[in-house]
Amino acid sequence: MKRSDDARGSAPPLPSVEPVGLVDPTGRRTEGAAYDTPEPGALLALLRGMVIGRRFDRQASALARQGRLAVYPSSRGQEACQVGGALALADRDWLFPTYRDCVSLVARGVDPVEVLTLLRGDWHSGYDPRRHRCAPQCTPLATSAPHAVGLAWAARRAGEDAAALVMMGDGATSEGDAHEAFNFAAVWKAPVVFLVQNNQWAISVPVDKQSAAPTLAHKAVGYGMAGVHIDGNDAAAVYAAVSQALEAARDGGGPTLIEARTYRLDPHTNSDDPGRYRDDAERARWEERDPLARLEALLRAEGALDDAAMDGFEKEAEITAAAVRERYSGDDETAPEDLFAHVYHSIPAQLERQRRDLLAEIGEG
Amino acid sequence: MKRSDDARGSAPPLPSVEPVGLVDPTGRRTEGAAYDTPEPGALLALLRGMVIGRRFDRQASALARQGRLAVYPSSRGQEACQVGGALALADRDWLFPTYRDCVSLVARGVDPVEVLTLLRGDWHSGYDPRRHRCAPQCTPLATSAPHAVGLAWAARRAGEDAAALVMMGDGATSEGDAHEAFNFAAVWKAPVVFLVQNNQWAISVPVDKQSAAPTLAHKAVGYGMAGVHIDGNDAAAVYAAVSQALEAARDGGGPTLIEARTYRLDPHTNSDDPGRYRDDAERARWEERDPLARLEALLRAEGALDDAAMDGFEKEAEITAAAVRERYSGDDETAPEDLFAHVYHSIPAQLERQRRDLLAEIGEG
Amino acid sequence: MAGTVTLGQALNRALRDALAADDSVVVYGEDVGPLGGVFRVTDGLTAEFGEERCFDSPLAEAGIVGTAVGMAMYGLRPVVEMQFDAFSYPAFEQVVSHVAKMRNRTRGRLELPMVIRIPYGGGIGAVEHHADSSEAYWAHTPGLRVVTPATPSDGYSMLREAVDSPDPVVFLEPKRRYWTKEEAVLPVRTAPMDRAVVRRSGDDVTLLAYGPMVETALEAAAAAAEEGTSVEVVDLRSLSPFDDATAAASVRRTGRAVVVHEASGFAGYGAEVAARLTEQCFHYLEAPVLRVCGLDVPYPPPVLEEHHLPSVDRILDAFDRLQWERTWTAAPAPAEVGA
Amino acid sequence: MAGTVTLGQALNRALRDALAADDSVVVYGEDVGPLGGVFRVTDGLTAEFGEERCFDSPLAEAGIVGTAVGMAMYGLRPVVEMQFDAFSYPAFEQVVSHVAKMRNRTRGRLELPMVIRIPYGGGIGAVEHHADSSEAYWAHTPGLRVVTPATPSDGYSMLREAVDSPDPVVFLEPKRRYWTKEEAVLPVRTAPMDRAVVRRSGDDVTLLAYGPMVETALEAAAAAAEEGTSVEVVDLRSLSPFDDATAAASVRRTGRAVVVHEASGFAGYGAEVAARLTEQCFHYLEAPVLRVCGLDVPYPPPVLEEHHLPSVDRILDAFDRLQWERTWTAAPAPAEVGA
Ligand SMILES: Cc1ncc(C[n+]2csc(CCOP(=O)(O)OP(=O)(O)O)c2C)c(N)n1
Ligand SMILES: Cc1ncc(C[n+]2csc(CCOP(=O)(O)OP(=O)(O)O)c2C)c(N)n1
Ligand SMILES: [Mg+2]
Ligand SMILES: [Mg+2]
Repeated sequence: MKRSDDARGSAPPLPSVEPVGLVDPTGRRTEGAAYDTPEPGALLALLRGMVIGRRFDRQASALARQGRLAVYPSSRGQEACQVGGALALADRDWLFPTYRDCVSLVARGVDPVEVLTLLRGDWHSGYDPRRHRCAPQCTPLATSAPHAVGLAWAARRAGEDAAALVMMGDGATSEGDAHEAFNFAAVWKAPVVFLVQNNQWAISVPVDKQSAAPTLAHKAVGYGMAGVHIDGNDAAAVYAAVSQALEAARDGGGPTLIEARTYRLDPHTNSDDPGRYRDDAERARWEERDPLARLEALLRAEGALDDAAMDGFEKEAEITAAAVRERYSGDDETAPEDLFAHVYHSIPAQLERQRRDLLAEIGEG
Repeated sequence: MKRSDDARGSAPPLPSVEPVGLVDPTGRRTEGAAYDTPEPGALLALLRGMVIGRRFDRQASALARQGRLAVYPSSRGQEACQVGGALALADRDWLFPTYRDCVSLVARGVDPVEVLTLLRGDWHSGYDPRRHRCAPQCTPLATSAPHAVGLAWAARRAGEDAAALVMMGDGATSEGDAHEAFNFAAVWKAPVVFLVQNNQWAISVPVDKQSAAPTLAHKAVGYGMAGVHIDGNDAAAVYAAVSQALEAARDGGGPTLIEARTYRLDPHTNSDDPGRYRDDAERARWEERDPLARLEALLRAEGALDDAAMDGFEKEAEITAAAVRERYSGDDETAPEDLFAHVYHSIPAQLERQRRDLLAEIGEG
Repeated sequence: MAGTVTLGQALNRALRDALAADDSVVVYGEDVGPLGGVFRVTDGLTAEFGEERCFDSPLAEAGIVGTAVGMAMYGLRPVVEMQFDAFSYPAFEQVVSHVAKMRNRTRGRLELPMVIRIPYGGGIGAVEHHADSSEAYWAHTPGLRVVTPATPSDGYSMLREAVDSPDPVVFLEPKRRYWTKEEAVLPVRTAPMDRAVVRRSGDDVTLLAYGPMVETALEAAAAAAEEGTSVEVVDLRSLSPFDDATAAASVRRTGRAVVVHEASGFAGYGAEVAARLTEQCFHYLEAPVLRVCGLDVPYPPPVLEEHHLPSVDRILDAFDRLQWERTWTAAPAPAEVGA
Repeated sequence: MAGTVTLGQALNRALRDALAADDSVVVYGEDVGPLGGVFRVTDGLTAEFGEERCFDSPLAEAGIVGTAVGMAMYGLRPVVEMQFDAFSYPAFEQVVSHVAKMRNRTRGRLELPMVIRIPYGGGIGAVEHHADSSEAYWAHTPGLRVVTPATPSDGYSMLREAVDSPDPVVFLEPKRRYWTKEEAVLPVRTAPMDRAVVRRSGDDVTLLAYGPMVETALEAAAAAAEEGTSVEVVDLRSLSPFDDATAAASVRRTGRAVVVHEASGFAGYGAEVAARLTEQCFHYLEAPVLRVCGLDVPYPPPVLEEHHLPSVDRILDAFDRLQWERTWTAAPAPAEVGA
């Protein structure tokens, strides 16, 4: 019995069924909050990131409507998670975003045009993952979660003080890969934080068809890791919770599963039709819990934000949007021979023949 | 927010970190037990099943040593789970066993020779799954768990008052399929009981390398299903816990995850070498927690078992073993053309050609 | 239902009629309920038949296929959808180790009358993982029937037949053809789903295609006709088992063959077609069976997919490489080697 | 290490030397630690290099491959083991959607220098799921290198090369040959792992084999020699990419070819071999390229596996069907069509 139950950890406290927040929907600090409210500087950075993020998202949605993106999955309404998660990261940390997390990448500092390469259909990913320590956006649900665990494990092994933040949706938690990643992370005490943006819907499927558990954060219990349930429309709470979890992870405390309760205000993507599966009234109620308005209200009430600062953010946002628009009128730079260049480290003979044939066919051979 | 957290269940109580039992290792009833102790008749049936099961297991191990089975994974030490689980089932219920659960099948009433068809290498499964309501033994870990969920769902839909019992090992709980099955079962409130025989080892890997959770039963919390942790060497406890869970499942209460703490006394299979990875002292300690001796002691102490009855069980066990030995001297009945007969409902032309070629080759065409 | 019907509508109608005809049919998967599927193939089914017959499950493909195995063991006829080709991969183990093998494993005592619907292939400008052609993986796996319709009528008829089949069927839906129209009267029964059919008769070359490429093949045949080459187009329909009789008869007559598919050529399904037709028709062949396939690269991003996908031009080029100058007079028909 | 060495020992030595040579190499999977793997290929590695370099992970194949992707993204060289062929299927999505595509997805910015070791094939009397040959699934997937050694020396050399490769390698180990012995001096470097090699020279037929079937092919060649047929045995070694030059040169010379593998023939790897050699050598071929493969059935139970597996006799039968009576004098070499 040397390796019996005793050897394993005792249960961490159960997550709260009600989401924990720092700022209430009207913009007031909540009482007895579980985390310290971030410094005003950090709060301003969050607001700035959300203002820019929302403008970027609106621009991308417009491009999609114009047919200039292959597809765009908006994160409008989820800015607190997108920005709160990204800004909590240190430069040395890694971000593992999904298709929905463009705003997160923008907040992380990735060139917005490079962020959109995937969705424009120019290439599968546009930015340099090493430069920004951002994995390519992941489409097969939950499959990048084990990548993050492996990478974080490797970073710790190398003596790096780095952690990884994995984004995933509520629906993705149902996949086997989520389970395996949670378990590997907990057993290996890998420095990983899983941020589940529970936006209530997996395309047309509501979260109560995904899980019968009180919250998705309760899953943490079964892996022996910490689980917390936070208000995902409260950027201060997301930032604080993710920061604390990252710190714990870097200190060897193992992974944390954070469920952030939020809402996808827009359709799943521009080609979705939410009228088929959800009430507009539901969406309208969530519009009232807007993460930007909430943080703006707090900062104004506490004198940390004035019109000039807010104007400044909005101007930056317009510049970002304009840059995206402009640089999108240029030609795309993908060349047919790129098809062959990256499949292997060096092009095998068989591919080289196909490359020559293609170039000949299009008159470039 | 119509489908918010509120719509989902509240957390059931956490499983006990110490396994719950009815009979202690010395054969005395435990105080304040969580279940009623089964009737003496049921306890005798459990003991009888375990005596026969152990003898069958010993016989099969001997056949494997003699090279008359391709392989045999012994369940010696796990008889309380094997028999307690099987006997808790009503005839109308279904059993989903793994490769390790031969004794369970024997206890369920499947012809012991047909049970061994798989391990003898005659065919992939030897018994009629419909007749016994036993799925074929499953080798790819955790993969039969979703089958059980689907079948149980279908039975309920048909208005049948039937449930399914899925056996799996501690190691198997790490697989994605276990997660998906747990989740589907909980969301669908399917009448399924998952019995995890935590025998402390997945081949050479101890359970503390599988999970960092306090118990495997804690996983239940994350699915919103009931989870219980029982002493898996206490047949009365296994029988009671599985019975109660099956009943709850049939009554629409949804699935239960039962972790039964037990120990694999023998090697993983006859070709395993446990000396490479575990202490003999550990095994010796578990030998002292023998499930048969414990129940025998209780029944004798309470006057429900005498030498004659015990002799009767042992005689039955010898008869079972002898029957296996004898019927094993006969030829196996698998014919080469069986290769083609069952792949499809009717043999496609291409396979028919291969069948004819093979029969010609072996001189039967 | 008569008049113009799209493939998507025909499939939808087939599911509706199957649900109406047999209470043991259930349809489920991701977003197949109120949304009606991302391609609307299950549109209206929940409304018409209720949540017990057509519903959304948790988002997990192995779980979806795995629970369907259990339902089929019990006697239901589940029809499950994998939302896109690449999202069937999480279910690979369930399909290969159970769906394909359960019948054989139990000596026929447990049949699995289930259908796994997979929209597959590219050409719709979709991003990564939404345009894979996975047929070679399934076709190589004994125990599965793998079929793919190319027309609305076939979509209807083959899906009904797949649902009724006692064997599990991987039903591959050419997603770029969901909007393909045909004048049709539904319900309809076309050729049995395990048969290939000749879509266009011709004498000079046999062009073998399936699913999304049948339309392209017919266009290529029309273009070739203008240049004086008479092309016979065979729509394989059933990828496993393969209908040797129809395909080989055509090739024996024409003496030349090209097979076309979207999937990467290397170790792709076309290799089987080429290899077995060569085995069966060797002395009739004036040239090797050529393959026009996707490149041996991961499916490209939208801006490059035109370069990956077989086009009419590439098929015509293949015709040109069929060594016309070398036509010999047909030798006396020799004994052909068995398959 | 000189003298008699088995394939299993050679692989073990390769891992040991790789771990010693490069600190970024890590070995993990199920039971690869203290147990040394169920086939003992990782025997002693934990003892020698510690738990940080060779260790047991939780039991979940997608998790194993998925975490290895992350490690490789970081710059490590993980070598993971799938315990048996059929137990690699849970990792299918990770392999196909990530391992094979990460490099291409990121325009080469993230290479994945990782090795997935898979003991494969039958012939050891194992029960269901322990004898699959999954090479066709991997070979059809662009972005992977798929190799399989047939001898202890190749086992050593190719595994070292696989670990050093900047590309992900699916390393298929012919489990029935783990105990195959050879006189060898390790370390050794044999031909590059992407090359086929001629194992026996001959003039009449080219017999193409790989992995477990190379030994069988050599036996068949020896038996054929006694009957006066001179067989050239080509060990393909690299299933993807395919070494056209070596294989086609042999077939052009002999004019006849047979390909052999354990996996089911239908849409199997041999179809690619047959199809591409026919494309490249059509006018040199006196007979179609024949395939001797496993039956198109799920892998049989132990008592029947002998009927499934290609045998010397079946290979000799295939030689007999190569239409010897029809030998024509070689036509003047025509231009061959491209691959
Ligand atoms: C393995 C896999 N299965 C199916 C899909 C198709 N799909 C794309 S997004 C989506 C819903 C995901 O929901 P959720 O995880 O909640 O994330 P959200 O889109 O709400 O951000 C589905 C089913 C996929 N991308 N990957
Ligand atoms: C998907 C899969 N991966 C790997 C294996 C190989 N394998 C067979 S048994 C076993 C250990 C299983 O341990 P556990 O679930 O605890 O069951 P036990 O054998 O202890 O009863 C492994 C790894 C398998 N059968 N299936
Ligand atoms: Mg969501
Ligand atoms: Mg175990």
